[in-house]
Amino acid sequence: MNTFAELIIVVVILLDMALAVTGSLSGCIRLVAVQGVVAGLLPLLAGGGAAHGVRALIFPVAIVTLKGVVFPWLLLRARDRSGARKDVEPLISYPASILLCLGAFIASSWLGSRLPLPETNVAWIVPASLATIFTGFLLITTRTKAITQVLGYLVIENGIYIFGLALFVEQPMLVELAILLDVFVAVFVMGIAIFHISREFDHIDTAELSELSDWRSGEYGK
Amino acid sequence: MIRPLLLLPLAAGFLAFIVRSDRARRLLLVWTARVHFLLTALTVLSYLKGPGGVPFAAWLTPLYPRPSEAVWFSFDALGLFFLGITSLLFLGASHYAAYYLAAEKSDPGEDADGLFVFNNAPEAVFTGCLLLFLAAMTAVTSSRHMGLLWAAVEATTLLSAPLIYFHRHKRSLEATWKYLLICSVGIALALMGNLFLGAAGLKAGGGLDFAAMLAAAPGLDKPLLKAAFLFLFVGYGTKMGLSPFHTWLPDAHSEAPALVSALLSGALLNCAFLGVLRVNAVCVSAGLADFTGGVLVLFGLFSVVTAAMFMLGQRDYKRMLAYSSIEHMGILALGTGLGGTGLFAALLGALSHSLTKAGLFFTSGNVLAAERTKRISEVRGLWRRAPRTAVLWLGGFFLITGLPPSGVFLSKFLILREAVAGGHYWLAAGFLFFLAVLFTGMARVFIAMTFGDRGQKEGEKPYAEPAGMLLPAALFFALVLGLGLYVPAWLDSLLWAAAGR
Amino acid sequence: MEIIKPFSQYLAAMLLAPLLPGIINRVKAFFGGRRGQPALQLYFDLYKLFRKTPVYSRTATWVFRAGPVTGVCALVTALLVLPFAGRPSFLAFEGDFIFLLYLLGLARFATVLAALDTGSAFEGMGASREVQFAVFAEPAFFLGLAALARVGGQTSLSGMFAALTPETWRVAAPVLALLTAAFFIVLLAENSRVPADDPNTHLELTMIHEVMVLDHSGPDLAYILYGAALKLWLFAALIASMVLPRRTGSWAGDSALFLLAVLGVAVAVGVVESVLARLRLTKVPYLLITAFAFSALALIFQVGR
Amino acid sequence: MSLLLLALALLLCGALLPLCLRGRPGAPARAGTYAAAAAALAGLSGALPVLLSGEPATVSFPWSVPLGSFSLVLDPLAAFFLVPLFLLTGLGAVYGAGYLKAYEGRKDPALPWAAFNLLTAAMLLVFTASNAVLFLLGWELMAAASFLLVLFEHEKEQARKAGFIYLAAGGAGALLLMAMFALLGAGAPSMDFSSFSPPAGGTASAVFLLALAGFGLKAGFIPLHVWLPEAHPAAPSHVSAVMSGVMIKTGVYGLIRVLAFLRPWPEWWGWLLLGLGLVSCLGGALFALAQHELKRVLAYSSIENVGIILLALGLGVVAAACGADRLASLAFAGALLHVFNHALFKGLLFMGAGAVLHAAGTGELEALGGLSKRMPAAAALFLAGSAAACALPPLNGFAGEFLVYIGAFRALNAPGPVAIAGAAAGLTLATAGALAAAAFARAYGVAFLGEPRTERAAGAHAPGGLMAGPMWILAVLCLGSGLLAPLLLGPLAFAVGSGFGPYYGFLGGLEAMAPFLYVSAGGFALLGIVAIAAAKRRAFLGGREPAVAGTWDCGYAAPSARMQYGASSFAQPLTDFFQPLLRKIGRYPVISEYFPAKASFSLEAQAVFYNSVYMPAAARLRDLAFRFSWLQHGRLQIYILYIVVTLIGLLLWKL
Repeated sequence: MNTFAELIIVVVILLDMALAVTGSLSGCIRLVAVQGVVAGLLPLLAGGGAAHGVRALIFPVAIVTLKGVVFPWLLLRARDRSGARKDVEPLISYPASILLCLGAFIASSWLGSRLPLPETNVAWIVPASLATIFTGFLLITTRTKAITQVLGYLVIENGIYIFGLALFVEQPMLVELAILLDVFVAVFVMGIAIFHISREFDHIDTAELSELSDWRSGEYGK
Repeated sequence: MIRPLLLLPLAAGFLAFIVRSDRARRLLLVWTARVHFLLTALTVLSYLKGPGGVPFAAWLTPLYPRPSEAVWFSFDALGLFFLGITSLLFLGASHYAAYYLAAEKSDPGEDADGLFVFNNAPEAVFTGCLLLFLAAMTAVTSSRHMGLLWAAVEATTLLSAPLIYFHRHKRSLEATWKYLLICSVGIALALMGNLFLGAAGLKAGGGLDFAAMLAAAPGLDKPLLKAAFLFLFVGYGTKMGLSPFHTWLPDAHSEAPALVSALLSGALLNCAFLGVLRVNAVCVSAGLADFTGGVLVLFGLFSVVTAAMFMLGQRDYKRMLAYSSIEHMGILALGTGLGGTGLFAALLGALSHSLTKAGLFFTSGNVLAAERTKRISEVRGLWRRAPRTAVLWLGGFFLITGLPPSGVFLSKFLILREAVAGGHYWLAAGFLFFLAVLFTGMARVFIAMTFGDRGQKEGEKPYAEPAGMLLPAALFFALVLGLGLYVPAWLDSLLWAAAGR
Repeated sequence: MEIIKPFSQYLAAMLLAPLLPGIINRVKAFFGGRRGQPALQLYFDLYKLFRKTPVYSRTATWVFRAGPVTGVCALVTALLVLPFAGRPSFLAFEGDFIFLLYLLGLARFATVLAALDTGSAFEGMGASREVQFAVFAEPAFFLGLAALARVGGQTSLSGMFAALTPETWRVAAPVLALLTAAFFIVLLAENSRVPADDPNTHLELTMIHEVMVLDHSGPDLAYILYGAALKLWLFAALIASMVLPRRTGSWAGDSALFLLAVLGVAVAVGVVESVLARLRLTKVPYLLITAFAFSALALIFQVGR
Repeated sequence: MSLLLLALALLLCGALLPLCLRGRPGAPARAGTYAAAAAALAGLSGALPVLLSGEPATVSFPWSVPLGSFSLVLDPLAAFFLVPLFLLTGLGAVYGAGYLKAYEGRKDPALPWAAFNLLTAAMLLVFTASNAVLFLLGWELMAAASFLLVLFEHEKEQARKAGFIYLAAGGAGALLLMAMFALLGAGAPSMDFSSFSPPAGGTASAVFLLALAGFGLKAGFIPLHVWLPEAHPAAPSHVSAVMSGVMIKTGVYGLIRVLAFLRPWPEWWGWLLLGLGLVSCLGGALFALAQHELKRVLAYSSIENVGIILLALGLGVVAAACGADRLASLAFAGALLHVFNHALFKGLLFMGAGAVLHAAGTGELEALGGLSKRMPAAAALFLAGSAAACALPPLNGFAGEFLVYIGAFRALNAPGPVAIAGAAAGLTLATAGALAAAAFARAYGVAFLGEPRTERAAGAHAPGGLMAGPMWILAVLCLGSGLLAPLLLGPLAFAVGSGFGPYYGFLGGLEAMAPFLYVSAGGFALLGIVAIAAAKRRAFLGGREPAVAGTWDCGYAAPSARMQYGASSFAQPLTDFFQPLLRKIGRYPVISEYFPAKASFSLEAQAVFYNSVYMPAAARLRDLAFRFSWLQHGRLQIYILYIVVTLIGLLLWKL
């Protein structure tokens, strides 16, 4: 394929790493937005646009708008409303995060080698998408704020999107539209939820969201 | 066309946001449910009678699409079966809801645990989301395309989140948040699975249309298909509540209003199960039965174990019911994994579980209304305070734990027999042991709550049991009981057709 | 003539039984250097008691009155099963000794209930002890009979003793000796003799059998005393049949020998009572367990042979 | 067979009608009673001909349930179990009509009557079903209906505990049976018993063990008995009678059916049965001796009797495995005969205990006393039942045990292992008999004899005709089936033949008949002698009025009812001896003054197995579960980590 697309892949991976070490909440939001935009541009740059006609134009544009403009705006608003501290408050240190991210990339490479895709157009695209998915998980599991969890979800979404591109699976329009709508509504609903959380709890630290539990702590071993 | 089934709840849902009068909105809800159920019944009837068997049905539902016609929505036996469950359940839930909403309006209630006065979400949003939720579930059962199925399943998550947050307080918010995030992440993985599925079929063709994939199954790329199955299994398994992805389930079920819990447990989990069944069918056709069977059996059994472990010493009766749902989802996975009669048994189990569990959740709502607490230790002597609720509560316990006559019993017995016949003795032994633990754990709770005599609390009003909140559960229980005594021939053939034989 | 024989055997047992306590008392008197009461004392006592008017407690019910009757009748019935001088009894059938065993149980049950019916602490105490020792005595007795059944390969009491010959003694002397010892211990315990119990004591706290019948009087007491004599006869006859397998061949000769042996057993009981002290109450079970061990050993020897 | 179906229909009506008629006072009870009684008559007239002729009857309807068919088989074995079922339920219904009157106004009568009829119908199904699904349906309905009856007085903590233990045991048993049927029917085309093919080797043993545990949980032998002494006392007395007399026999019935199916039997099965029987027999009698509540005494006695049945079965299996078939058939016949006899006398006893509860309001032995004067007829009937339970001739308890004894003694003269089995069986029976006699002497003596210990006992009254009538009938049956035992041998032979195989059913011959005839003769002789002695006694008295005085208490001037020997003190010498097994909790007075004013002593029997085996195991499991509960700790991040880790694990493992 073309080197331009491969360049984008590299950028996506670098963005993963950056996400792993960024401490500022707004920085994270922007990085995710950038990643979404870059990934959205991939099909345009990866060529073959003419073959798909108007559809190939509409979707990337919709995606770029959504991920580059709507989501960051929503999330930044939610962050401002919540009045929380402005950093991500990781549960593990940044070096550990980046090590995990690297590990995820290595594991993804191995998995990619086990799964020979029939028509891979871009090298590294499968590992990159898997690594992005794992980075998303990293954000969800090692950061305390509700917003970072939404960010993690978006990163996972990005990874999946890239993977879908890699396959050029012929998704009918209705299906793609539905998927896009779902993602949009998901983030929207999550945004509303964050708004409620910040109102009820005065902050959006999910450590507070652990009242519902069945752990019989201290009731055993006697 | 299938459109009425889909469009009716959709339109009604949007309408519900606009309608101002509570009364009118409740009527809308009930009548939509009734018409939906009628349409479903017609569809089932016309399926059973064959083409042209039922007048006027042809324009309602294209059951037999012409080949090569790109149809997004149509029904096969499996989809129809789950549609039937969903519609029936919604019929019960809507009638329950009419009374429930009226009761909540007049007496918003107070959560005895948190001393937090409910600030219920506006009824309009609730009713609207409820109807849209039905539309999404109808879409799940009727999708022929895996991608569409995915989108519909994700839609059910998003539409049910506001329902869980009906009682606007901290704990229901927490439950909603967990539900939303865990299920979304899970479903995202399922999307990945869909992509793998597409990749597996790139050479063989067929896309993601279910029937086409089934036909092309032997030619699918095996490693990719395996990966697809794993992703889809984890994804839909999360939504279905298999352990260890079940973590959202007890929280959501315990914090949602009773009728929402009933729908979640009885209808929503089935929708996710349908997703698993679809991909499993493709894998089995592709000759991966052992592979998928192993995974399903493993997680099925682990779900039963988890449920059993949490049943011991459970403190909250709605959470207890939620864990029982996890158990049953485990049993369904187990049956599916065993294949053959096991799959038939799993479907029978899905039907019985949905009805029973919905009935139990309805009843739990009455218990909550009567006792104002969800803590098991604070509920005593229901028999005295709310005798009819108590009878339902105890009856539901007998049914759900599989005491015959009950469809649950038949399903468990068939699955056990299938396991033994397949030589999985240790599996059968473990299954039985944990079923015994579950039974004992639940027996303790139900006996403690139902029997005894706690006397009257200070300033407590007697609880008048509204018939509208009892009848749906009674009806469902009667059906499950009847199912244990008599499985009609048409249902039998529908089940076998759905099980792929 | 053959029909009369069982009748006369049965009558002899019924008539001669009250002689045994007299013999025992004479022996004890001899050891004590006294003249002692007449050997026929019990006959006199019975005659006297039958003519007396009983006194009943206000607490007691019909159970109290039925007790002695049932007790003595159970023993009279049990005698139907008992072989005499190695000859078959009226009722000789497979498993007849089980019938005998349970008739003894019936007698005990009736006595115990009659005792409890008085509502007296002392009689309750006696009843409690009685059932306690029965729990240890019955298995010992049963196991002994089982071993005996195995010795002769027979399953009826009459058959067992009929199969017992001097030859058997030569072959299975250790087994039979053990059994004799076991039966003798059971005899002592079941008939409230020293060292298990002391029929002469009148300190209520230490008694077993005597304390149960404190409240009985008149004909009831007579029935009880007669029943006790029958029970003693029953056990003595069993032991006598065992140590003295018939040898003369003539019915009269055998019967005479047998009667002598029964009297001999009574003398032995008297000797034991004279030379031994009464055991502590809590030790009595150990005595019976010893008997049980003897029986068990005998059975094991016999099965192992 | 049609009569049996009629009985089933009547019973189902009897289950539904009371619920429908709850509005009208008195109607539910009447409907329930009449239905049960009519069904009993229909059922008896359906079952008896089969038992007398030996001709089985079958009926089969299609039933639209997966693997199910509505197939009933009424062979002599089933009929043999149906006779006590209908006897006890019919009489129990009449008794119950009187017994439940006391609860009028306090309890809704509809539910107990509906449950009672449902219970009977379920047992009818269990005894006749020849399809696994149908059998399990009957089995579980039986559990559910009796569960409701156990919780009749659910206000009492004790009853709720009993209900829980009962339900848990029932649930576990049913699961084991499901596994057993699954194993039996794994290769079969349907779940009809006739379509099963006998398994061999390890599978057969697995089936046997599953059946033993599953049915054993219902039969209630030690160590699976924990529910029994809790549940039987909690139910209303006529239900206790049915539960103890018939319901636990469904376990025996199932075990026999499975055994018959699994021939030839390995020897070790017999030893296992024998061992369990031995433990239950001795343990049951011993625990009965230590109980303080009348119905608990009876419940433990049921455990003892189930032990006797098991002992006989074990002896039979050992004998059959060693080739001594005639001996085996004797033992099997003994087991079955005891099933019948136990039903009669235990029914009578529970009804008697019910009369006590009814009259005095309590079954606590230490609170009773002197009832014999206040309810003479009921006391006499209870005494008859007690004597039968102690297997005293000429009552019926002796007959069944006698057959087992004969078997044991024939076994003694057989070579090798059979002799040991025979000795063990006989010895156990003898010891348990002595223990049972002690237990019943104590129960009867303390409750009915002497002086009343409390006001409540002093105010007791005789039961009404509805309650006394069934007891009379049962007592007459006890005496009759004891004296006329030889007449039972014919049907018994049919039952043994149909249950264990025709091979074992030759009992009707003179061989077993002869001793039985002698026992009958002995019984009659005993009665005759008693009559003579009683007449003699009257003659001795010669019309003189006996003097009446206070009980002689060795000179003490102020006796009181509290000075009587009580339940604790009566049992103490024996229970002390077996303390390591019984683990009683004693409350001894601490005497601190020179003239202690008050002192009390009591011994409390523990539920040893429940407390030392089941509770620790349950506690351990619970502890494990609480550790496991960490899984649901509430932290969202970790929840999602579960998904990731599982996914990665699956990918690495499966790809």
